[in-house]
Amino acid sequence: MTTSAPTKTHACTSRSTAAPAVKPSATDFASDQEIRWCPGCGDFSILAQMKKVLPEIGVRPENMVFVSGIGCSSRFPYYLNTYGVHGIHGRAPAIATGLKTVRPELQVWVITGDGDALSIGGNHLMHALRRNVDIKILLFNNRIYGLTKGQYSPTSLPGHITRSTPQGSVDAPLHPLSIALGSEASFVARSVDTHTAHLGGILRRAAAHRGSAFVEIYQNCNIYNDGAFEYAKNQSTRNDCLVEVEHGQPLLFGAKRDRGIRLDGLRLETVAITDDSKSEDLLVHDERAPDPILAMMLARMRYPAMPEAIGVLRAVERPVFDELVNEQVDAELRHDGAGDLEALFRAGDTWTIE
Amino acid sequence: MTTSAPTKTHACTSRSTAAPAVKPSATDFASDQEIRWCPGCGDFSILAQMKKVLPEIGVRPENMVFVSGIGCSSRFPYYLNTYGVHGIHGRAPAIATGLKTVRPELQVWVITGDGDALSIGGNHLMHALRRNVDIKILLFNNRIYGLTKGQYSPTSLPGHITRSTPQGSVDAPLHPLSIALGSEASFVARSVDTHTAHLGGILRRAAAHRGSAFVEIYQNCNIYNDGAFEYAKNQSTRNDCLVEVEHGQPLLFGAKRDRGIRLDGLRLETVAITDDSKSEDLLVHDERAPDPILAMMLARMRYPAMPEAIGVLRAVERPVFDELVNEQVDAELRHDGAGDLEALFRAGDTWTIE
Amino acid sequence: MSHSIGPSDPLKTPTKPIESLDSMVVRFAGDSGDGMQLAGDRLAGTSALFGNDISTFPDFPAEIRAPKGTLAGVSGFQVHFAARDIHTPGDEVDILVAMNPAALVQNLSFLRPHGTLIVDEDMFDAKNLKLARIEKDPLEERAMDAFNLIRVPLTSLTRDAVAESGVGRKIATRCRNFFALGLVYWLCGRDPKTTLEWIDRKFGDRPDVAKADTLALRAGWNFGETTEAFERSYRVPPADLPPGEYRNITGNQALALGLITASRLSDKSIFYGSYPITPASDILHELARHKRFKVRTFQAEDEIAAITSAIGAAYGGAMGVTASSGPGIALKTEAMGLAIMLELPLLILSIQRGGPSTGLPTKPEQSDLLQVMFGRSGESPLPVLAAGGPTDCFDIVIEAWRIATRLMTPVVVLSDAFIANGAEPWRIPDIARIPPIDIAHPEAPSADDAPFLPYSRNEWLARPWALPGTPGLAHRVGSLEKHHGTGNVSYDPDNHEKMVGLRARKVANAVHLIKDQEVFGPDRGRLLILSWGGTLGVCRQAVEVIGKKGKAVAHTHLRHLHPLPANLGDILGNYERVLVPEMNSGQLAMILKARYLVDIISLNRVRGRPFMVRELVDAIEESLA
Amino acid sequence: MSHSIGPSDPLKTPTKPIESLDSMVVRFAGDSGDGMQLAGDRLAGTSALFGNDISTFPDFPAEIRAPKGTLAGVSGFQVHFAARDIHTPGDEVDILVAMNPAALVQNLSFLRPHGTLIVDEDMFDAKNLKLARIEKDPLEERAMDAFNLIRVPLTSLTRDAVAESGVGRKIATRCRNFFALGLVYWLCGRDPKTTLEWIDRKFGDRPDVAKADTLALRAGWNFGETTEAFERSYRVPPADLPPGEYRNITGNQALALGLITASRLSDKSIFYGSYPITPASDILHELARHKRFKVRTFQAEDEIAAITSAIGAAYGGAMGVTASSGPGIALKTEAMGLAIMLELPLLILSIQRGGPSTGLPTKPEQSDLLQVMFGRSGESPLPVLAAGGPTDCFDIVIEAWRIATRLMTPVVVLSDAFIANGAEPWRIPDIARIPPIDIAHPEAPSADDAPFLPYSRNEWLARPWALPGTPGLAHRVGSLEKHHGTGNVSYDPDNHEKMVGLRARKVANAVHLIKDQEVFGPDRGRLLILSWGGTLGVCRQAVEVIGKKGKAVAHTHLRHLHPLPANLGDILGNYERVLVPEMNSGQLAMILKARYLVDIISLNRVRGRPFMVRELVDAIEESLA
Ligand SMILES: Cc1ncc(C[n+]2csc(CCOP(=O)(O)OP(=O)(O)O)c2C)c(N)n1
Ligand SMILES: Cc1ncc(C[n+]2csc(CCOP(=O)(O)OP(=O)(O)O)c2C)c(N)n1
Ligand code: SF4
Ligand code: SF4
Ligand SMILES: [Mg+2]
Ligand SMILES: [Mg+2]
Repeated sequence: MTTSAPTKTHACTSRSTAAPAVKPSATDFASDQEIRWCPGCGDFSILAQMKKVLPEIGVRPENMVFVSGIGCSSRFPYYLNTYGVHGIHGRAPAIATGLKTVRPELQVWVITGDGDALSIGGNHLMHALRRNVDIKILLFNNRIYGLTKGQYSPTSLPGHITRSTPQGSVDAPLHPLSIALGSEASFVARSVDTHTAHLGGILRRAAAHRGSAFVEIYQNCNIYNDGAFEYAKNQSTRNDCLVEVEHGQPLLFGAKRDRGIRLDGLRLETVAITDDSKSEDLLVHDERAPDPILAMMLARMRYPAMPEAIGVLRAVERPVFDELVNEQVDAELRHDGAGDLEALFRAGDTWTIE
Repeated sequence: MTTSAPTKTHACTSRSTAAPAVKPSATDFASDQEIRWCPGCGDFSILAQMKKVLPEIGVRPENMVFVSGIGCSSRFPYYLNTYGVHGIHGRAPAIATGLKTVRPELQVWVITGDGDALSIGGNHLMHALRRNVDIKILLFNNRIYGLTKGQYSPTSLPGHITRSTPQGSVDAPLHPLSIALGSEASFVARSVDTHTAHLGGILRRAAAHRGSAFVEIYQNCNIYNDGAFEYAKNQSTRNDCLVEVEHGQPLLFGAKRDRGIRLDGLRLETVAITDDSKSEDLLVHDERAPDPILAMMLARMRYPAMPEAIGVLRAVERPVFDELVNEQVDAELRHDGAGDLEALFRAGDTWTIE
Repeated sequence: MSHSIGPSDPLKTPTKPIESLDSMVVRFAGDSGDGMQLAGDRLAGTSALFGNDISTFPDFPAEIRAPKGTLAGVSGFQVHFAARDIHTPGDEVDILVAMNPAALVQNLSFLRPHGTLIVDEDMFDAKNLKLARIEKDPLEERAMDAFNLIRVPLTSLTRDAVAESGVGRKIATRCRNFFALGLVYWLCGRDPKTTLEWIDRKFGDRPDVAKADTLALRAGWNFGETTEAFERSYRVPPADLPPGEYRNITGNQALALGLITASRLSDKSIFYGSYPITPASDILHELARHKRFKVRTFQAEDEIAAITSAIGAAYGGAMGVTASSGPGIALKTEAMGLAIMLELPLLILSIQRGGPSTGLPTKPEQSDLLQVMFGRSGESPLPVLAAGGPTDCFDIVIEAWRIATRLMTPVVVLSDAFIANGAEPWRIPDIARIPPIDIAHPEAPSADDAPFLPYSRNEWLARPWALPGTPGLAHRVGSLEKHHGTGNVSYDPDNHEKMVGLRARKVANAVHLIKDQEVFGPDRGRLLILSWGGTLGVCRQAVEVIGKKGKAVAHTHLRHLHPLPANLGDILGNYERVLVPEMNSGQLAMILKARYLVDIISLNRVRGRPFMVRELVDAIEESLA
Repeated sequence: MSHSIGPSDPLKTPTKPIESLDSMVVRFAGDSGDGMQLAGDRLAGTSALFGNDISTFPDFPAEIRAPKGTLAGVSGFQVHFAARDIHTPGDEVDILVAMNPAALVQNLSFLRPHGTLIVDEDMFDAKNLKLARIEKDPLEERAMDAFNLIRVPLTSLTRDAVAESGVGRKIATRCRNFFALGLVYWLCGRDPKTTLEWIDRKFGDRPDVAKADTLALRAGWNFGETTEAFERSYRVPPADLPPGEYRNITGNQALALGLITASRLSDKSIFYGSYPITPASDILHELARHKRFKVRTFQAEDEIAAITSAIGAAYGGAMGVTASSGPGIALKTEAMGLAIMLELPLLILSIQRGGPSTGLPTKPEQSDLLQVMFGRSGESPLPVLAAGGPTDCFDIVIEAWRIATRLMTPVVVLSDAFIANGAEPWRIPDIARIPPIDIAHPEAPSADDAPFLPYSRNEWLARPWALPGTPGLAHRVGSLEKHHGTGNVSYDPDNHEKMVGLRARKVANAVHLIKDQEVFGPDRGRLLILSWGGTLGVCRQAVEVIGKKGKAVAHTHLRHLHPLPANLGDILGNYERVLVPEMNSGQLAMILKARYLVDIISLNRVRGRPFMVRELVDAIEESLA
């Protein structure tokens, strides 16, 4: 293998991720594999957006790795002509952590589902986020186990009747973004499978973030949980049911952007904007707030009581795990030079027999 | 086995937990086992408080089960003369969930450590809390792995030098209460091993809560992490470094209770109370706030920037998993009567061969 | 609904010649969305009702619904029905229905020479040929001469037939499976009556759909009668099954019913902790429907929580059960060690699929035997049982619970994807004749009783199952080695050795709870076929085929893999050769060789598919040669 | 620091008679807080420096520090040093130092008749007797007559001796171990010089403590010289070890150094993913200190993340390593299946301890062999190697990495608590003489190259290790069964069977990478002792003892448990009987019986303790009878 870039202390020789001479196109990112999702599945639109966005990120296909667990969503890596690992159920964040730690110059994405990430894999997600490993985690939330044919998931709503809950689920759901924020995630965002432009923007932002980026994507499973996010997808309702948050902007929503969100003590409430002056009361989004409180409040707005927030809820800078690990290695090397095996063998007392 | 109480649909015959004829005493709760913690370990004070509080709870020793994982803290059940399961590492919440579901009339406690609950067992903790299983979880946080002789834990502070991090830890820590709140916990509290009266009060509150009660207890490991909570334990500093929150009361602290905490937008700040009138500005604690936002803000106050909150940060009512499960069973029984095996066998088409 | 085998009430009486056959194998193959599982299931049910013995084999892809028309999306369902006792879904297909080119490509190899091939010729267009990755229309190939090819414009005929129902084009097209089923009914002389009733029941709330399906089914039947393509139809007379009331049952259904029955017999309510995984999920789905039997199902956050919650429930006195398949069982092994240490009764159902790793999630394999035998840390034996087929699932799980509670031990029950999804007629048992499972819990002691010893032992070496809530018996159990008797933590070397021995001998005691191994055929001689698990049927059938050829070969089927039946060693000694067919690389063979130091001829297939009778017959003949 | 064996520089020259011995075994026993591990370690180091062969055995409780003075809190350290090649820490103790009654109770059974027993008589008061659960003072018992009992008021003598250092009473008391060590040094004629130097180095920042320890050590030595209780002292002359530079090394240290060496030899940096667990944690601690060797250690959130992160690192091209002990290995088995499916090189170190479940966390056992051999779903073979002792850990881990990279497969290396913590002299290797480990990664293809096939195979059946970042080689690997060649998902039955076979044959190819099995002693005859893992030393020693008795018995030690060496079957055939001693219930014996159909005499001990030479000698004599 020939090397073109300096390798510092990385695990193996590798190329730089600097912008390539010839910019790759969307087709460079398409693999030759037959796509095996059900026709109409929301996963298709996410894949399409991804293929559109990737060429714009400035990282060559061979410097990207998509890591996934098990589930319909986790088949994603097969359909991209990058490097990829289709792992085992729930463990993608851990696989990605090891990979990114030894190959910090690669861009590593994690594709996961609500079951994969929050049921069996909840712990790895939590720890990847708190460590702030530089990986981009996309959680396709369809509120159901798709691949195993329709059992309820940790995000299924109470009372959901599924194959494993014929009388309705009794488990209170988890909120993916609350978990992410409770786990100290430095980047937290939400989008919707079919809101292509919005989703594209969020994917770009996630790619650009230094550290763990966590994105929840509402995804329709038209076979086992069709319409779960109808309110957020339907042209006629989505503007009333969603609010697009943007840093530094007041929170406005509604088809005519005639409603807003205001802070009342520690509660959020919606208000109608009758004339323009009123919008001054509105809450202005601050994705860089050092504490995750505002993000938490936004994340927890739930349809139908409130519009649900999409966009980047939180984006703060904090130390990145893989960088710190490699810095410790580099620092020792700089300070003491490369390790000397002969000296290592002789640490402590030695004696010679002649 | 003789039965004295009606058993409804529970898994096996059992006694009621109603207050017993003769009130048990602290010694009724002490087991005959030699205690094997290091002399001076904070676990001793927690055990002592527990033995003091248990007789006051009104549940007979035989109707209590203490379930634990693995760790120094997890030896706790051996030292109480109740029923107990010393399980495997990280799985106590899951063991307890099964037990409580089939025996809802028992009082079930979970004893765990920062490694047991937040490292290997993080996922089970998260799911027990979101389900709101009626179990009382006490997390002994000593910010270290005690039993395995001193590696850093998920709550160890950045830069902590331990046997596994000779150059200092690079992992950002988890905040146990943030995780609990992110997991929708209905009861969240904090106390300190040696604040005996306070701890006793919290244990009583936890016992009385319907649903999952999560309590973080600052615990000194005098062998591997001595003094980690010195600020919170030391008589001369604790009043400045801790604030005791109480429902409906303004947040006051300091040896002379001359400082308070105020809300500034979505941030908390400390203020000096120069004359009494000023205390009106102070934040008044509301443990019953439906959203976990206030609790989250309080939980995240960190020494030395802020005093740390002890007390009950959140206590809300929401449906309890084990009750719901049993209600579904009871409802079917009420509605359709007990299942008939003969009919079950013959569901669908049958035919007879003569 | 109960039926008696009586005079049939056919659509019309067929006018063409009728040929009587001993057995038939029909395979429906089409796209995942084509309703092939439903068609197969109906044919099986109707044949069973008619009195045939049946065996079925659903063969579906791991994807929910791969792109329509592609090879990955093909779903098949094979039905074998016979006028005699049968044990397998059949090696070779007599009638293959292929709904599109991909289905043809994937399934043609199963069709016997001169077998009947029914295709929907509407689907053999350029687009679908491309999706199936074939260049030329296979129907035009010379190779087709080997078969009795019947081209039916199934799609268009169906659409026409159902027009009057008023359903839209999409639904109309979806009725194709009923047209195909009707045609097969005609061909096999099956009475469509119960299927028509079933349609009415099923689609009661959508009368237009019910109507369309009915029309399609009738049209298919009529097509058979009318078209000149068919010269004759066939009949398979009822089989001579033991008298009794029957129903069809799959392995997973039988496990669920067996669990509920064991729960009744022992007066213990079920706590079923489980995490969905193919092919075990259907047990969860089935049990979740039976809350009236006090069944509590818990869909845990993962397999570890599934088993540990069941252990918690067992400690509380419930019937703790967990189930999974290979990768999920792997996650449970640490907790299985805990259950062994706590000495609590627990059932662990392992529904095997193709491995390693995620492997072939929907395909059967027997490659997790060694995992359940040895896949734990430390010396940690536990009883292992394996079901021989769908109906055996019912009996074996009851037996497993009997052993678990008698010995206070976790017990593993093995099944596989083939058994789990395959169906066969089940003679409904008389539950009054199944002995109850007696369980005693120690009672509250009186003042002068000796102190309670949670790790004392009875004559079976089982420890007492004392339940929380019992005054005076409070005790702690845990995962560290425990002192015999008191159960306190003990690091004493002698005690450890003693406990390792006790746990092993206790499990070995299960040998006294199981029946002696029986042999079918000569009790000594040239060759013994030894099978376990889902290969039971095919081995028995092969031995019968060989028998008909005048060679006597013995067959024995192992349901107890640990401990092995006491007389097994003697049996093995009675034959010159022992042939062990396994859907793995020789896992049971290894255990037998180590235990009895006898040589074993292994016949191993790891193809994610059941054996063919033919493969076995060949192997037997080779062994005899 | 390097020393040469030269003229010693004793404290003073002893004046009492000196007896020369071939070997001595000393055991220090006291409370966990008494510094027994340190004392033992110093004695071992000094003896090694002097030129003896040594072997050590630390024996400590699972609790960090159980209550002072209790039986649960006793910690021991045994040192065997000899004038010849030795392989075990010794069956019987010549000198036992018991710092309190509990230590006496727990350890007296190890002392040989007429052995020297040194006790701190200050500690034999009512309080400490009660803590040790004894009623009468054992020192007054008749049974003591069997030993050479030396009562020393150790606590008070130490306090007096260190008074001038100015340390407080608590620290003064803590110097007792140095007093005891000094006394033992006198008794064994050990030169205290290097220990005095060590004290100065170690406590450089606390001169008062250094002073106190020095005073205590000297006082102990002087006490031996002065007191009339000792009539003589002993000498064990240097052993005749092969020439070279030596150091002491424990098994876990040797694993860490071996990993670093393998990393250098292969030019791959280490990613060590692990979760703390006794007795594996020390590998993590050791590796974490060597960042200069580009070692990245990752303390994961659990064992599953530990192994899967290492798999991710391996995919990225690093040397992925994970380690654990029984319960943690159980948690890794699902991911081991993934590594097998991905065909990536990976090392899994299993440091065995007493099981099942949490079991006996600090005690050695060999009971996880079957778990690592068979504890996975599906047909999932991988190479399994086992270290024979502390120094072998260095070599074996290098060999394991050689196999892993040559065959693109995960490899398991077994050790145990005894090997992990035990120390022996290690002849420092000349690294220039260790052959490099060549690894080739496919390069970016040129335009006219054939398409890249991630599951194509070389002559070893290994697939190419293509690294992310290489243009033109982008490919996806995954846990579903894959098509040979392309690596695409494949459910094809023939392909699956082919892949199962390929994976098995590839692992079997490791047989060509390992040496033929060698036999020590006669190459045919009556009896062969076959050992594996940590029982190497004790078996060799027993065979030597038997040899001295004039009976020739052969010994062979297995380092490769899967695949087994090609000539092993022939070797087994050369002996009438084969005796396999194991610290389990016969796990290797089972494998050998199944593979070779030979009968095996199993000698099984599951006591959480290494075998005694005596037990083996007895077993051998019985087998010969
Ligand atoms: C260890 C293990 N347990 C269970 C499974 C079965 N399984 C595969 S995917 C899945 C859940 C999928 O749900 P989700 O993550 O929401 O993905 P989706 O299919 O909905 O995209 C389950 C339970 C498995 N493959 N491995
Ligand atoms: C599966 C498994 N992995 C690892 C261990 C080793 N282990 C035992 S306790 C422990 C961590 C203890 O830390 P914590 O939970 O904080 O408890 P503490 O001892 O500090 O009270 C570990 C890693 C184990 N027993 N089982
Ligand atoms: S089952 Fe649902 S999530 Fe899975 S591919 Fe089909 S539509 Fe998509
Ligand atoms: S190691 Fe620490 S936590 Fe454990 S018993 Fe000792 S002092 Fe307590
Ligand atoms: Mg999902
Ligand atoms: Mg801790």
